[in-house]
Amino acid sequence: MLKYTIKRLLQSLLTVFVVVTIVFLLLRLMPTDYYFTEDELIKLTDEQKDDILQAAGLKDSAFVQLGRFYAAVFRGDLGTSRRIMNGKPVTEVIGDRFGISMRMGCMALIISLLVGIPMGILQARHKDGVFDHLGTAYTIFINAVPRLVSYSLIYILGVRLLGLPAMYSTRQTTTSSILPVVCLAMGSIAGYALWMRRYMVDEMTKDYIKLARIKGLTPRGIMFRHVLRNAFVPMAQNLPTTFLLTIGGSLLVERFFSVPGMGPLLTNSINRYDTNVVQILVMLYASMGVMGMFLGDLLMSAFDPRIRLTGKGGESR
Amino acid sequence: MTDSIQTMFDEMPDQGGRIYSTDALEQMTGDSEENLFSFAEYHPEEAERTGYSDYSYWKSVWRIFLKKKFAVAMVILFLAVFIFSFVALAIGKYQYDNLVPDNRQMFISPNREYWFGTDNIGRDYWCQVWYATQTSIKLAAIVALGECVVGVVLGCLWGYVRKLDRFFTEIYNILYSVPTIIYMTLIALMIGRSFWIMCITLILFHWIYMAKNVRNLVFMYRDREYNLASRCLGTRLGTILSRNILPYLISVIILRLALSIPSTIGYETTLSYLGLGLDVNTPSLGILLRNSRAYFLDYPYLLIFPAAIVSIVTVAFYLAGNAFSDAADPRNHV
Amino acid sequence: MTTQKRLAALLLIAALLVSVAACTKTPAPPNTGPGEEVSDPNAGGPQPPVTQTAKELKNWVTYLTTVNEMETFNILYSQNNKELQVLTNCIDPLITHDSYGNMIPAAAESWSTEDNGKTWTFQIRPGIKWVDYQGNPMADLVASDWLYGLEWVLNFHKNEAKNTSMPTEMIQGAAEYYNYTKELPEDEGKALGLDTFLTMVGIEARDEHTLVYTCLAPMPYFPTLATYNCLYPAAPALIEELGVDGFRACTYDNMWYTGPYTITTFVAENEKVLTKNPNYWDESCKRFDTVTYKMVESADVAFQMYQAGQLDHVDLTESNLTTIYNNERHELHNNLAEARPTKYSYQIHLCYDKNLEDGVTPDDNWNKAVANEAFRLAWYYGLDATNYLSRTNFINPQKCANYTYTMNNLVSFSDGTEYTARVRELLGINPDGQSFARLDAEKAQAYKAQAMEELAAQGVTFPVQADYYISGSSQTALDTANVLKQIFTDCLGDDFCVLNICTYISSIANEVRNPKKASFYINGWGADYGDPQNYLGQETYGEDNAYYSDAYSKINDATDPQLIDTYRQYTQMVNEAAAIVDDMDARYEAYAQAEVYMIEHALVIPWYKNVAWQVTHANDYSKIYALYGCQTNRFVNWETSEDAYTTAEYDAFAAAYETGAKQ
Amino acid sequence: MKKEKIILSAKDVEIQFSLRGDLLTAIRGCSLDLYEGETLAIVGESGSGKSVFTKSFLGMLDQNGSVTGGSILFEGEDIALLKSEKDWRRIRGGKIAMVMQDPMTSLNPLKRIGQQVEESILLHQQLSPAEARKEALHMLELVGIPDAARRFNQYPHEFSGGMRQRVVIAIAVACRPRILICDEPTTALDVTIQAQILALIRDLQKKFGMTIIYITHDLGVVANVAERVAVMYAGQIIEIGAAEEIFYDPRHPYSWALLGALPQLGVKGEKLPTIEGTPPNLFNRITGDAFAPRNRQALQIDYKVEPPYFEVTSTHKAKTWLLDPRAPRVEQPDSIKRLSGRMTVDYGSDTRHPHEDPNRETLIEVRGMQVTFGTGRKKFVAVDDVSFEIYRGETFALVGESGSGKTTIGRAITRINPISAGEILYKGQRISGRISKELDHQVIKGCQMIFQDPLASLNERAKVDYIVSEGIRNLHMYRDEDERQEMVRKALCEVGLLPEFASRFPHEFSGGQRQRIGIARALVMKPEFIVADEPISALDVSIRAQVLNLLNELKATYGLTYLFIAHDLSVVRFIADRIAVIYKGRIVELSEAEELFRHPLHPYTRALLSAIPEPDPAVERNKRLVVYDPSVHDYTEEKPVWCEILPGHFVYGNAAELESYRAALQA
Repeated sequence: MLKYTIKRLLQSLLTVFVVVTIVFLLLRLMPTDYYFTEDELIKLTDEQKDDILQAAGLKDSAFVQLGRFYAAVFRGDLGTSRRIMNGKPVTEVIGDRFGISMRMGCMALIISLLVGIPMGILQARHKDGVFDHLGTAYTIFINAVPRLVSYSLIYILGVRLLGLPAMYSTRQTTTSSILPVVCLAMGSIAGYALWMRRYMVDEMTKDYIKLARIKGLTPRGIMFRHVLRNAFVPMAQNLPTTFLLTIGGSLLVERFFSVPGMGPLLTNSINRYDTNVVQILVMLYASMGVMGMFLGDLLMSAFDPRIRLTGKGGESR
Repeated sequence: MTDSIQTMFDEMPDQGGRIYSTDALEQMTGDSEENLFSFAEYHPEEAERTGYSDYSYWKSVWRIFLKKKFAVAMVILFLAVFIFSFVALAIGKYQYDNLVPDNRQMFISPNREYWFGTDNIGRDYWCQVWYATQTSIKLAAIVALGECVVGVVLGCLWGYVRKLDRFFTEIYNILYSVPTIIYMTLIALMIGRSFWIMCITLILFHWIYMAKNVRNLVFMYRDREYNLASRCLGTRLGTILSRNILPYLISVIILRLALSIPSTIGYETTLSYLGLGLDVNTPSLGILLRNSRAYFLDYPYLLIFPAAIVSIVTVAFYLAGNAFSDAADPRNHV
Repeated sequence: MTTQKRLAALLLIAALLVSVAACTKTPAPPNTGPGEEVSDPNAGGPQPPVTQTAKELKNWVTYLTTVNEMETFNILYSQNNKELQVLTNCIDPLITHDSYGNMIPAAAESWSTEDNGKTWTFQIRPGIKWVDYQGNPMADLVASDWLYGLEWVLNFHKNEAKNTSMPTEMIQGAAEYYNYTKELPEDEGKALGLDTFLTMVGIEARDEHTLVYTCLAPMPYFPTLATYNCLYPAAPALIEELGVDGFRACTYDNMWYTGPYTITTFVAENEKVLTKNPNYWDESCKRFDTVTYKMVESADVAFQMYQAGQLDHVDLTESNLTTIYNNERHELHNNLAEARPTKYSYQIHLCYDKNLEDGVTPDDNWNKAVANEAFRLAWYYGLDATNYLSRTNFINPQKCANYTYTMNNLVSFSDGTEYTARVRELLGINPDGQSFARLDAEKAQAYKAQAMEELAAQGVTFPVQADYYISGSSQTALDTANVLKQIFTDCLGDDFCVLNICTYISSIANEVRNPKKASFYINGWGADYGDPQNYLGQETYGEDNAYYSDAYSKINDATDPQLIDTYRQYTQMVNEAAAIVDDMDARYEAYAQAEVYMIEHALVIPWYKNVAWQVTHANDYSKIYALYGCQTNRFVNWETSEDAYTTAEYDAFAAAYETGAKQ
Repeated sequence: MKKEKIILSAKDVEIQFSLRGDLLTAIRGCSLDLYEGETLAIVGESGSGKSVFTKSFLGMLDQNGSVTGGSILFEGEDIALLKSEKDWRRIRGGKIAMVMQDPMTSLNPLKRIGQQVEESILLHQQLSPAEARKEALHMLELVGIPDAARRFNQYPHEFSGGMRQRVVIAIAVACRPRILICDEPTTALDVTIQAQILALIRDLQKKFGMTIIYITHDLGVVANVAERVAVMYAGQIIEIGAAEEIFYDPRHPYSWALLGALPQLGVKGEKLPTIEGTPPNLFNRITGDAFAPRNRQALQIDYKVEPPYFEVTSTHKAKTWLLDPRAPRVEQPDSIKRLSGRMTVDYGSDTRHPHEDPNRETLIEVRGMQVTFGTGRKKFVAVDDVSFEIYRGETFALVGESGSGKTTIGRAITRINPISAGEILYKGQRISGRISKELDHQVIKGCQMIFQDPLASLNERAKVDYIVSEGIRNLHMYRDEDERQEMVRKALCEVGLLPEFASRFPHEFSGGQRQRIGIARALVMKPEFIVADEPISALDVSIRAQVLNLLNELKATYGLTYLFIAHDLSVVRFIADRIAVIYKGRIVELSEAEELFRHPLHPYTRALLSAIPEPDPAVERNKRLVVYDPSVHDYTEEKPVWCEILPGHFVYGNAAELESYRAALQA
C-alpha cells in the first residue's frame, strides 16, 4: 500500500512538473505588453518598458527563468506576485482567495450531495415516473443550456424578484453567498442526480439483482442493500475530483457575483502576466487534479473489494 | 400414479384434447390420409434458409430513435431554427452587412419595424441574432467534426498501439488535470481571437475526451476474435482500424458529435463572457449574450432572444444525442 | 487482511483530505478581519445624527470595477490611477489642488524660486506625523524623507524602473543616477544609501524643513510636478524596518501614512475601507469618517447596488442612462447629474508613414493622401463628431466636443482667461453647445474637391482606404468604430475615404504601431504637469521625447517635403514658446499660436473629451479638480447630501462654479 | 420412486415477447406436470424456450414478455395471473428458487459471501440474526465450501467460478424452496467442476426433499441428474418421459437427431448424423410440426397439422405423427441403438494414425515455448515450457480447462500472441519472433485459425464477401475481381453455404452458419494447417455435428492438419488422432487418442476422463468421480520431467510418479 502510494505520488509529481513547465513556457510566449496597465501603455516608451521588464527579471530567456523558478520552488520559495498585489507572497495571494472559494465550494458541495444524490436515487427508484421525468428535464436543462444563460436567469430571479445581493460581500457572507452557492450547486446537483440515476439503473439490470429478486427480496431491500452501494462505487471515483474542483472555485460564478475567489484570480493573473501567480496556481490546480484522481482510486478501492491497487498482495486464500 | 398421468395425458394440448380421426384430418387439410402420412420431400437448402434473422442494427437504431418523440421534435425544431436563420436573414428588414449605428434608434423594444428590437447603438437586433445563430452553429459543427476526426484517429492509435498508451495517457493527464481555461486564456492572449483560432483551440483541448472514449472502445474491440482473425489473415493495421473497428464506433462517434455541439456552444458563451471568445467582429450567440449582460436588467429582450435560440439548439442536440445513444445500445433493441 | 488494507486506504484518504483542508485554513477568513468592528456603512440603518443643518454624509460608499483593483500599496511604485486614487488619500504631497485646480499648500507650506525656475525651494510643514494604519504616530515627516523618496524612485533595483520618466527629464542628475544604478548588480543597487545619490542628483535637504530641487533647465512649471507621486516622500525608518523588497511590497497594514485617511480594511477584489486619520495635520478640512470602495464586476452591478441603496454614487452606462432619461417617471429621472470632464483630451493622430497590412510595404496611396493638406482639412472641416460624442454623452453630446489639442482648464493667463479659450478664439471657433462647432460643410466640400484633384494627379486612387485598429476583445470599441465608420460615410461620402475596421490582439504597439499598420489612431493624453509644453511637446518634429509625432504619426519617417516643412515650422514655434520662462502670459500666448498652427494645418485633429453622466450624493464641483498630477480623488472638503442631487441642483453648482472660476 | 403428488402444473402456457415491434411467441402452448421430489430435466437448444418457460414460474420474465395464455397451478393458485412484485414475493425464494447460469455475475461483488447467504435465510427462515449467521455458515459448509468460517467474510471475487456457483446454490437452498430451478448451472464451468456441482445438487435434493427442474442443453448432464426428461423444441415440449425412456427409446425425430448428433456416440471416421438448418423463426406463425423442415423423414401431414401427444408408455409421450398408427414405420437411427446397447461398435479399429507413419512430416514444432502476459509484478505465465510436434495430416488435440493456456498456445502458433521463450517451427523454419516478409506471407497462407465464438469472430459490419476474401485480398492471391468472387463462392459452397450469402451481413445467419463462414474464411487461403480453437463449444448440440463433419470432410479432401483445441474430451475422442492434456500452462500428458482413454496416467487426465458426462443414464448414475488435487505432486525434491513412458505416450512427472505410472501400465 505504502509503496503504491509513493509510486502514485511520484507519478503525480511528474505530471504536475510537466504541466507547470508547459504553462511556464507558454506564458513566456505571451506578449509582454500584458505586464503593463493601460495607463502605462499610453505613457511608457519602449525603452521604459524594457527597463521595467528587465527589473522584473522577465527579459531573460525562458529557460533561464524556468531554472530560476524551479530552483526557488525547491528552496520552498514560491515567489511573490507582481501584478495581483505587488510583492505579496504568492501563497498569501492564493491563500486568501482559496479560503473564500473553498467555503463557498463546500457549501455548494454539501447542498448538491444532499439534494443531488437523493434525487438520483428517487429517479432511479421510480424510473419513468413523474418525478423521474421532472428530474430528467432538470438535468437536461442544466447540462444542455449554457451556464451563462442559466446564471443570468438566476441572477434576474434572485436580484430582481427576491432582492438578494447581486455581489458577494464579506460583511453579509450569508445572504450574499446565496446566489453564487445556488448557481454552483445547481450544476452539480444535476451532475450527481444524472450519474446516480444512471449507475443505479445500470446496476438494476445486473444478474445479482435478479438473484436477489428470486430470493424474494423486496424492491426496497434490493435498492438499499444492493443497488445503492454498488452504484456508489463509480461515483466514489469521481467524488474527490469534483470536490477538489469545487473548492478550486468556479470562474464563471465568481466572476458573475464578484466573489473574490480562485476563479477570477486565474484569468486575472494570466491577463496581467503575473507569472509567479499563474505558475503556482497551475501547480496547485494540477496537484489537485492528480490528487483527485488518486484519491478517487483510493476511495473506490475502499468501497470495492475487487479493486486491489497494489496489483498483487491482496491475494488471500 | 397412473391416474394422474392419465389425466395429464387427456388434457394434453392436442388442439382440443382429442386424437384426430382420419376424417377430421382430411377435412382439415383437404388432403388424403395416404398423402398425409407419406414422406415429404426434403430440401436441405430450405433448411439452410430457415430462421435467419431480419435484424439490422441501423434499422433498429433508427426505429427506436424515432420512437423518442420529444427528441425527434427537438431535432425538427432545431432544423427549423437553422433553416429559419437563413430565411430570417432574407426576410428581415435590415441586412447584417449594412447595419448602421443610429443613436436615435437605440434600445427600441421589439416592434413592427425591429422584430427583435434594436441594440445599444441602434442596430436591428433581428438580423444580428440570426447571423449569430449561424455563426454559432457553424462553429459548433466545425468543432464537433474536428474533435471527432482528430479524436477518432488518435484514439484508434491510442487504443491499438500499446506503446503509445503511456504517451497519450500523459497528454490526457496534462489536459485534464488543469482547468482548460488556463490554456484557452494563454492562447487567446497569445495569438488572438478569431473564428478559426477558436475552432482550432477548442478542438485542440477537446479531442482528448473523444480520443479517450474511442480508445476505451478500441481496447474493447481490439482483442475480439474477429480482429484476431484479421491479424491471422495478415490484415494491415490501417485496414483493421478502418474496416473492423471504426464501423463499431460510429454510434459512439455520432453521440459525441451530437453532445459536443451543446458543449461547444456552452463553452463559446463562457469564453465570450470572459472576453476570450470570438473576435468581436464575428458576432456569435455567445458574444450577443455577453453584450446583453450589460443591459438585460433594463432591456431583457436583448438576453431573451439569443438565450432562447441557444437553449433550443443545445437542448435539441443534447436530447437527440442521448436519444441516439439509447437507440444505439443493442440492449435496447427489443 | 483485505479489511485492513481498505481501512488503511480510507485512513489515507481522510488524512489527505484533512491536510488539504488544513492547508486552506491557514489564511484568516476574510470576514473575521478588523472590518467586522467597523460600523457597517451600508447596513441601511439610520446615519449618526449630523449636527450641521445640511444633511451631509459622514460615510461615503463608492465602487470600482474589479479590473481596477490595486496592484500595489507603494505610492512611489504605482503608475496607475487605480492605485493612486486611493493612495493619494494616504500620503500627502508637497502641493495639492483646490476645486478650481489652483495649487495649494499641502506638506509644503510654501515654495519659491529665485532663478526663473532652475532651483526650487519647498518649506516643509512642521508637525506632520507618519502614522500606521490604525493612526498611531510612528515618526515625524521631515525634508530628508523626500530625498529617500526620490532615491527610491530613481534606483533601478528598488523601484524597478517605475515612475522615472518625469524626474529624469526634469531634475538635474536624475537620469545619470538612474543609469548608474541600472548598471549595478542587484544586491549593490538595493544596498545603496543616500551618499552617491546626493552627490549626483540635484536635490538637497537644507534643514529638517527645507527641501531644494535643482532642475535641468529653468522650469517655471516645476511645482506642478510636485503634486505627482514621483515626488512623494518615503520614511527611511519604514524602509529600514521592512527591507527593500518589503517596502516595495508594503501592505495597507504595515505601511505608514501622512494623508487624511488610512486604509483599515482591504479584501482584494471585494472591498476596502479608508478611515479618517486621527493625527492628520489639517484638522480644518472636511473629511468623511470612512470611505468604502466596493469592487464590482461591472458598472451594471454598481447600478443595481445604487438602486438598492448600497452606494452613494454611480456612473451611468449607456443603457442605464437611456432608460432613465427616456422614462420621465423613472425614480432617478430627476437625479441625472452630468460629471465634469475627465483629464484626457482625445485627438485623431494621423499616421504619415503607413504600411500595408503586411507591415512592410508602404501604403503609398494613404501616405500621399494624408500628406496632402487639403485632404486633412477635408477631414477637419467635414467630420461631424456629434454621433461619436453621443456614445459617451447622448444627452449633451456637444459637451464632449474638443476643439483644441490641449485639455481645457490646464492653465490660465494671468487675467483669468483660460488657455484653450484663447486657442479657440484664435481658431475662430465659438461653440454653441448645439452642434459640432468647427464643422464647415462648404470648406469641407472645397477641400475634398481640391484634394481629389491634386491627389488624382499624383496617382492616388479613391476612395482612400483608411485602416482603423481596435482591440479584438472590446465590444465597446467595435460599436464606437462602427459609429465612426458611419460618420465617414455620412460626412465625406464613400467616394472620398472609406474606413476599414481592423482588430489587434493584445499589443497595439507591437502589432499596429511598430509595423505602422493603422492610418490613424484616436488617443487621449492626460497632462503630467501644468504646462502646455506637456501637450504640444508630444507633437514636435525630430525630437526624441515627442511621443505622438514619433511613435504614432511616424512623422520622422515621412518624406513629403511640404508636410515636413509644416512640422518644422510648428516645432520651431513650440521651442520658442518653451524658451520663454520669465513671462507666463507671453509663454502661453506663444504656445497658443503654435497650437493654432498645428490645428489649422490639421497635423492632428482634435476629436473629443469625456463627459459622462452619473447619479450621486456628492457635489463634483466641490472636489479637487486638477488636470495633471494625481490629486483629483482626495476625499477632502466634499459637499455631500443624504439625498441624491437633482439635475437642477447640479446645474446650479455648475453655474456657481463658473462664476467662482471667473473671480 | 413414487411420483404421487403434482406440485406444479402448467397448462397451455403461452408466452409472448414484443421484440422490435413484432410479437414473438416464445412458448407456444406448453404443458407440464411436476411431481413432488422429482428431478426433471428440460433439454433443448438455445431458443427453444426452456429457460423462458421456467422463468414464468417465478415471474422473472423480462420486461417485454408476459404470459398470454394458459395457467400455472401452484399450491392451488394460478400463478400465471400474478402481476405485482408483491404477489410474486410470496412465491419467490421460499416456494420456488432458481440458480442461474453464470456464477460470475450472479453474486453481488461488493457484499461478503456470508451476508448474501444470510440475507436469504433472514428472509425465509424465522431466525434471529445470530442464528441466521450460524445457519449461513452451516449452509456454506453444506455446499462444500472448505474452511467456511473464514470464507464467510470473503467477497465473491476471491472465489473461483465453481465455488461461486456453490454459494449461489447455498443462497437458493437457504430459502428452503419447494422447487429449485437450475438454469444451466454448470454451463459456464469446467467439466471437472461441473461434475462436482451436479453431485452437490443431487445431495441437496435428497437432504431437503426439493423438487428440481434442471435446464440444460447438455444431454450428458441430463443423463447424470434427471429422473424425467422433457425435450423442448420451438416453444413446445415435444417429448417427455423417464430418463431411460428418452435416452434408450426416444420417439420424436428431433430427439433422435439430438442424441444422434452427439460426438460421444459417433464413430471415428464416420459422419455424424446431423440436423440441417436452424430452428424456426418464432416471429412467424408455425403450422404443423415445427421440426418438419429440418426433418429428413417428415410426413406431408407434418407441414399441415400440429401433431398431438401420443403415449408410448404411461410415462412417455411424444408429439410426432410418426406415432400415429397410420404413419409409416421409421427405424430409430443407429446411434440410438448403440446407446441402448442394441448395437456395439469398435472404436478406432481402422483409423489411420499419421504419427505412426515412418515417413511422417513434422509440420509444426513447438520447442520449450513460454508465453507471458503483462510485465513487472503483474506478469503472468500463461504457458510454460511446452514442446510438441504436429505431423502433416493428423488432428492434434489440446485439452484443458479454461485458463489452462490452450488457447494461448493456438494463438502463439498463429502469431497472434508473441512468445517469450522457446521457438515455433513451421516446416522447419522458425516463425516466432521477427521473420522475413516472405516467410510471413507463407505462414499466413499456410496456417489459419478458426475461432470459438461465432458471434464474436465475424465482423458484424462487413459483408460475408469481404470477410471471406479478407485474406486473399491482403496477399493479392487472385488475378482479377472475377477470380476473387469465384474463390469466395467456392469457399462458401465447400462449407455448405449458398453462394448468394456472400452479399449478406453476418447478423443474418445462425450460429452454425456463422461458424461455417469462419471456416470458409480460413479455407479460402488454402492452408495446410488450421488451429481450431474450440470451434464447437459455443454451438448448439445439433450444430456441433455439422461443424465436426465439415472439419473432417475438409481434412479428407485437402489433407489438412488440425490443432484442435477443446475442453471436452468426448468431442476430442471423436475427432483427434493424438491428444495433449494441458493443466495450468503445462502439458501433463500426450498420447494417441484411444491410448489416452484406455490408459490415462496423469491424475489430472484421469479426473478429466471421469468427469465427462456420458449421454447414458445407466453409466452416469453409477460413475465414480475422480477429483484431481494438485497437491498430490511433491516436486520439492525431485523435479518433474517430460517423459515418453510408452512409444508415443508422454507424461509429466518426477521419477517416483513415473515409476508408479509404469506400474499402473503393467497392471
